[in-house]
Amino acid sequence: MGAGVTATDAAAAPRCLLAPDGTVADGHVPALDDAGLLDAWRAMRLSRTVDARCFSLQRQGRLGTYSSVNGEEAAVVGSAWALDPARDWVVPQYRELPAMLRQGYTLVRALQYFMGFPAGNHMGEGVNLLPYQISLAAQIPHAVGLAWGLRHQGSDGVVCCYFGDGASSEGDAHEALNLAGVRRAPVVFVLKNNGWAISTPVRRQTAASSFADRAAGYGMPGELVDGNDLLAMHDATTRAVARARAGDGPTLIEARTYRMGPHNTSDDPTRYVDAAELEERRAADPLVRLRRHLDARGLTDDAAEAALEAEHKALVDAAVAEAEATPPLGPAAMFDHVFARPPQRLDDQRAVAEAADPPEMP
Amino acid sequence: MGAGVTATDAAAAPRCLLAPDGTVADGHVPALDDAGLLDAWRAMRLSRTVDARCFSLQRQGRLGTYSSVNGEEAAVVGSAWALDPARDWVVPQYRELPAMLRQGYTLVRALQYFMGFPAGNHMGEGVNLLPYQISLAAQIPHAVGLAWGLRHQGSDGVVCCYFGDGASSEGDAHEALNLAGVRRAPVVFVLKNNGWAISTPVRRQTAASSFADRAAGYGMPGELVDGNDLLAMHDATTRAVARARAGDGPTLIEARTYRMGPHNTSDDPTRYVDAAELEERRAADPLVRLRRHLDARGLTDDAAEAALEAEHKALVDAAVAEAEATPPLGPAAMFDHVFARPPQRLDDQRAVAEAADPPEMP
Amino acid sequence: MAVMTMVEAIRAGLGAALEGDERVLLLGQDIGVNGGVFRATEGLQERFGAERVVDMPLAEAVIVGSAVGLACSGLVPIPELQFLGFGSQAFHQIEGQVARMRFRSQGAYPMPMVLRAPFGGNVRTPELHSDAHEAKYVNAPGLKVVMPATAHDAKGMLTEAIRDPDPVLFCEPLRGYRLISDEVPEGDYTVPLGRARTVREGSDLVIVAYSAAVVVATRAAERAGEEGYSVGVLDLRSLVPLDVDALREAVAGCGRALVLHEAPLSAGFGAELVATIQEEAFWSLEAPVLRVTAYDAPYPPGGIEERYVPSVERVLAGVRTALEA
Amino acid sequence: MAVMTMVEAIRAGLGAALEGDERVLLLGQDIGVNGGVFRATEGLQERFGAERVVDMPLAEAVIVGSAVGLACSGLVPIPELQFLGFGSQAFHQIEGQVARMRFRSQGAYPMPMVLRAPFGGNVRTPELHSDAHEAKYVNAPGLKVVMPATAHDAKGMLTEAIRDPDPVLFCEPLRGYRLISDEVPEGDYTVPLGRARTVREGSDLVIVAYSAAVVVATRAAERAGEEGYSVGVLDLRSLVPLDVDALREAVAGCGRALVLHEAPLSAGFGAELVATIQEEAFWSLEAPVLRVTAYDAPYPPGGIEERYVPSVERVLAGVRTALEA
Ligand SMILES: Cc1ncc(C[n+]2csc(CCOP(=O)(O)OP(=O)(O)O)c2C)c(N)n1
Ligand SMILES: Cc1ncc(C[n+]2csc(CCOP(=O)(O)OP(=O)(O)O)c2C)c(N)n1
Ligand SMILES: [Mg+2]
Ligand SMILES: [Mg+2]
Repeated sequence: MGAGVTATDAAAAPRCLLAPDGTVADGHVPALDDAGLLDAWRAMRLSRTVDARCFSLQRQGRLGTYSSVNGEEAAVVGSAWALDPARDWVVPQYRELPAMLRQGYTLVRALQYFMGFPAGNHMGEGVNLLPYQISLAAQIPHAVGLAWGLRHQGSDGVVCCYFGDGASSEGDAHEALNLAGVRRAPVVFVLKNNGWAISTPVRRQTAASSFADRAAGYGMPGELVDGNDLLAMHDATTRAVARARAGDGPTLIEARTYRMGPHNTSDDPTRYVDAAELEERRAADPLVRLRRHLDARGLTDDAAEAALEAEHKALVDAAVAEAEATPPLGPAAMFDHVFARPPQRLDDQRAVAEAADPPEMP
Repeated sequence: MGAGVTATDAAAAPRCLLAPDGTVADGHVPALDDAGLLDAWRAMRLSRTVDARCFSLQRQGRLGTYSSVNGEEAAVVGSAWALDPARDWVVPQYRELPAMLRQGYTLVRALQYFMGFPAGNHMGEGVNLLPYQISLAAQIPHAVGLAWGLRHQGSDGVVCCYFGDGASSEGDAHEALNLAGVRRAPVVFVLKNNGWAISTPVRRQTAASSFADRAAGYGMPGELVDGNDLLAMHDATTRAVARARAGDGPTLIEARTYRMGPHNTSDDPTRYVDAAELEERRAADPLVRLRRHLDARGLTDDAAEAALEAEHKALVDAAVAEAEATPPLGPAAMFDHVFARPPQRLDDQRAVAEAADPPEMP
Repeated sequence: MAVMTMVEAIRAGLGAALEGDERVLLLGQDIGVNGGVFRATEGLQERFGAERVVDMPLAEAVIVGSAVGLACSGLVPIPELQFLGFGSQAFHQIEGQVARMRFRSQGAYPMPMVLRAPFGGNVRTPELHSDAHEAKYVNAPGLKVVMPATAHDAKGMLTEAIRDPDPVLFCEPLRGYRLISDEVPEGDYTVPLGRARTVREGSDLVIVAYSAAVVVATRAAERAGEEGYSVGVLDLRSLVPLDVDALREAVAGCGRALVLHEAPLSAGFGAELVATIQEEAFWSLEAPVLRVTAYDAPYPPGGIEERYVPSVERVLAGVRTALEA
Repeated sequence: MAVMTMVEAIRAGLGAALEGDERVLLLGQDIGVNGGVFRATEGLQERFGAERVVDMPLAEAVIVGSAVGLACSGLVPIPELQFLGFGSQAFHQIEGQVARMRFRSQGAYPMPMVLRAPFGGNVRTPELHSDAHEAKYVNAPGLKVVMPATAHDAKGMLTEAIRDPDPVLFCEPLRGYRLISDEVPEGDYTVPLGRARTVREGSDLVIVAYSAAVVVATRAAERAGEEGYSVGVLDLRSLVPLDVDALREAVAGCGRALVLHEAPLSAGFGAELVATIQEEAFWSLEAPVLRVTAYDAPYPPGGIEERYVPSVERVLAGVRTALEA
């Protein structure tokens, strides 16, 4: 198994099932049926629409800092669609919105989050999902503990933990992967190698030829997968989930993909991204690849995609309107939920703050 | 090279050149000549004597907490003897006294350190050695920065950094190994796997079959070596030092050895170490193995070892006498060297402390 | 009631919690087979098994960070930091994650965890084992900080902390583990967080302290008594919540105060106490509130630590200064 | 003299240091090609090369920890923490290693390093980017903590900090990077550490502040002036060393003081200021020293941060309270 993954395997090309021309590798029977494929396609397409809208909202001063999924849709959707939201959990970094939505998080909450409303960080009642993690890699220990805790309580739930190539350099990533191995925690680690940590290219992030090589050092299987290939991501994650559910422990998947846009709304990648490289990578757009496959199978066409895009624009318009209708925040927003049993001193501070500035009425 | 080290290699036995019966592997010509072998033997033998004395001193209340090298002499001496103390550096954890002494640290300072005198933590003028590190793994980033800095200034010095199987689980170990790979820093990482982190056995420390498997994930060679084999340790370290000096970057060596005694003077291993396992491991005592080899080569015998031991006892007696003659500490010891330019506030505190309690005169 | 040492009381509290609530789980370095390097968890793994008293790899950030995940799964984790000084390795998880998860998730993920950590000087430990870092955690909103001074409070506040739905940093005085012993009820009881304890009344001055420093404060107060001064001692018991009323009343009663702790002076918790006292009892203060603390230097090697950790003599000298002011 | 923004002044200081001392080396996340996420190091890698302005992997502990090794090798490293909030990931290296190495090695390994770190609120950053952690570092003996409030001081104190043989945590106000601008000498000059700056004199009350809060303090003092109060402002410039004399004199002059910072109240550096003031100027105090700070809650999401960071209005209200006391 992956414990046998070596520098040699890693040097080899990432595992690919859906070729750039949209054809499926010989003999591979995709686990996703037509309906599943279209569902995934819609999620990827919606993500693109949300990215575009959030960028323009930020430019208009209607939204805070936003990081788009742009280019990583297959890596996120391919992995998330291998989960059962009813029992499996997602522990995100901050660039995996489609996976969060599939778990049951709503677009309105997402917009509230990026608009700076605390409510946006509540994932929703009964939604198996942890909040966005801004402190890079800090979520990876959480994912391991969560998986351990689920198993401890007799659940067969699996945790899918996302983190970036940059986050992989943090001590937390190492401590968590090592603990997952020791405890055989049911976690699927999806390391999204999108080539960049803000302006830092992967070659300055590590000298390893593949992050999948890290797995052997933790006694777990590691697999290098083409992150722009929906089918390969879904297949690798499905196998990893099955293994975790069966009690055979964690897996590390390196999803090799590419950040097709700026790091976030305040970043200017022209300072550090080679234009030619960007063009070349844009040609490998995961949506284009999937679209070719769907076309070949007669599942969609230009007209259908245009209709879908229109439908998504309307959906996002409605969500934006609802999010922007969130009542303005009063001082209470600073104090609610800090403690279940607040110290007297904090209640006193709250009283002063509210007296000085009575909370607006909805 | 080691970048090809895989779980499969690791599952294989550690590299061994000096068999338990004292015979050298066919075709291997040890880099250490007779003089070098005897020098290493003396250092290993002295370490045993120091361990025994420090334990009894601690029991008599004349020394603080002490961690002995007992059982790890070949791992420490084999690696340290591959260094050139004039240009190479040692960055220790706290269980590598023979390596520190070879760099130029003195037994008197070591005893002062364990007796709680600040002077014991000054490694000596011009000695290429960092102090003991109590914060586990914190020294590994230091070693990488030191190696990077030496190279930056045109030196061809190499840094040998020691850490334990327990320390390897800390985030600092990961961040440092990864940076060393990225910067091709001239470091030889000697991970002493002595089977235990206090009461925690290696199987609870990691699920990896060998720590050498970690190397591939950092793009560096990794090698699993019999840590009770002086020749194999010296050979592996010599190759790693040559590579680092030539600018080819770091190496990770797992020295598989065994902690033959308690973790330290306040530990009671009978609570957690299986007596049979301990007996079996004691049989693999690195001193016994080397002694067999030296006997076969006619370089030593019982009489000579007895004489050596007597010589060492006298040497340690003298050092203990000198260390115990260290003048008692006055308040100045709390303030000296905290800052080069102390804040007024600290000088005021010092004045108060000294007035309340004039420093004793030497 | 039986007389117990502090470490016995803590062990009893942990055992009772494991017994009474199956959601409770202990994790840390050497806490299982070895029973903890100070024996605080001795015998608990035999009683409750290796799945509820879990030996962890040597990595503080993931000991704390995995406890966050365990709490998200519905359990009540009690991670142990082998020494508070090594909480620094997990500082980002403690101040950035444990303390904020409840607020971040708007109540969806409470953190009913108790982080146990021994600390404190004059026990000849190696470097970094004795550091008193409490102020750094008080300045990390979302966390409660408990520092008992007696075996009775240790068990009672530990039990309360485990039942408290908020995360608690529970600091245990190394020196007190065996030196401090007093009467501890056998059965279940709790001591509320945020209620200071009057150790002794005094009409001239009150010494405000917590954890092992309370012992030093009490000895100094007795010695001052022999010199004819009436000196009281207030044991804060917890720094968050802070018993502001008790502080106000204690100072109002005598007009003079001295605050004492093992941590360095600058930005130590003593500063917060002085600030709070002068905010709450300014008009009853007859002299500046004095601070007796460690110096603004790193915790020194064993050969000099007795001079670094505030001694009865230094406190006594402070008392004299405060009373002569 | 040219008027520069604070970020320009810092960039100028870094450039001059790299120019003037070949031992100086910069390391951090995105500081090279990208010129730093706030452009503080813009153009420096082109000028001095990728071996002196070094882009690092995303790992704060080894950014700081390797700087310790670089210093041991004889260099003068200037690591950048992209945000002070992420200093928590390196907290064990900063408080346990950087701050103690000189003392630990008895002078053999000085740490002439400057740790640069932006911080501060009201710039709508994501969570954990705005936190004011200064008090936690002041309580870590061995470290100097510098927090300039003007472009002039930023360049002058940065230059001084780089030449100072002791390790310095140099905190830069995010909000001030572009909003704060003033006259900065082109050439070489230094501003000593530990000398506070009187921003304005006042006979009724003095506001003690540092970093971006000095701007808020000054506006509040002006507004108070319009209400007929004479309010002074003291800019501390550095917390370690602390200018105790300036504090004493400022308070002695007017008998009333208000301390201001962006960090939470409890165990924030304001507590140290109040404690120091009442120790040094107790008899000249006519009213309790007031603290205006953030609340004892985590730094909140952007939608409410303006209410969390002390505003001119809150300071003004505090001034009135202090003056009516
Ligand atoms: C601990 C920490 N350090 C630094 C930052 C600042 N920062 C935000 S995103 C980022 C790059 C992250 O790269 P990666 O993990 O590859 O994720 P990506 O943005 O590429 O999806 C950095 C350095 C942070 N948020 N947390
Ligand atoms: C960061 C940190 N955590 C915990 C400790 C307490 N401690 C001291 S030694 C030790 C075990 C170290 O094991 P290993 O690294 O294998 O070294 P060994 O003692 O076996 O040589 C522990 C947990 C410490 N010193 N530092
Ligand atoms: Mg990335
Ligand atoms: Mg070990």
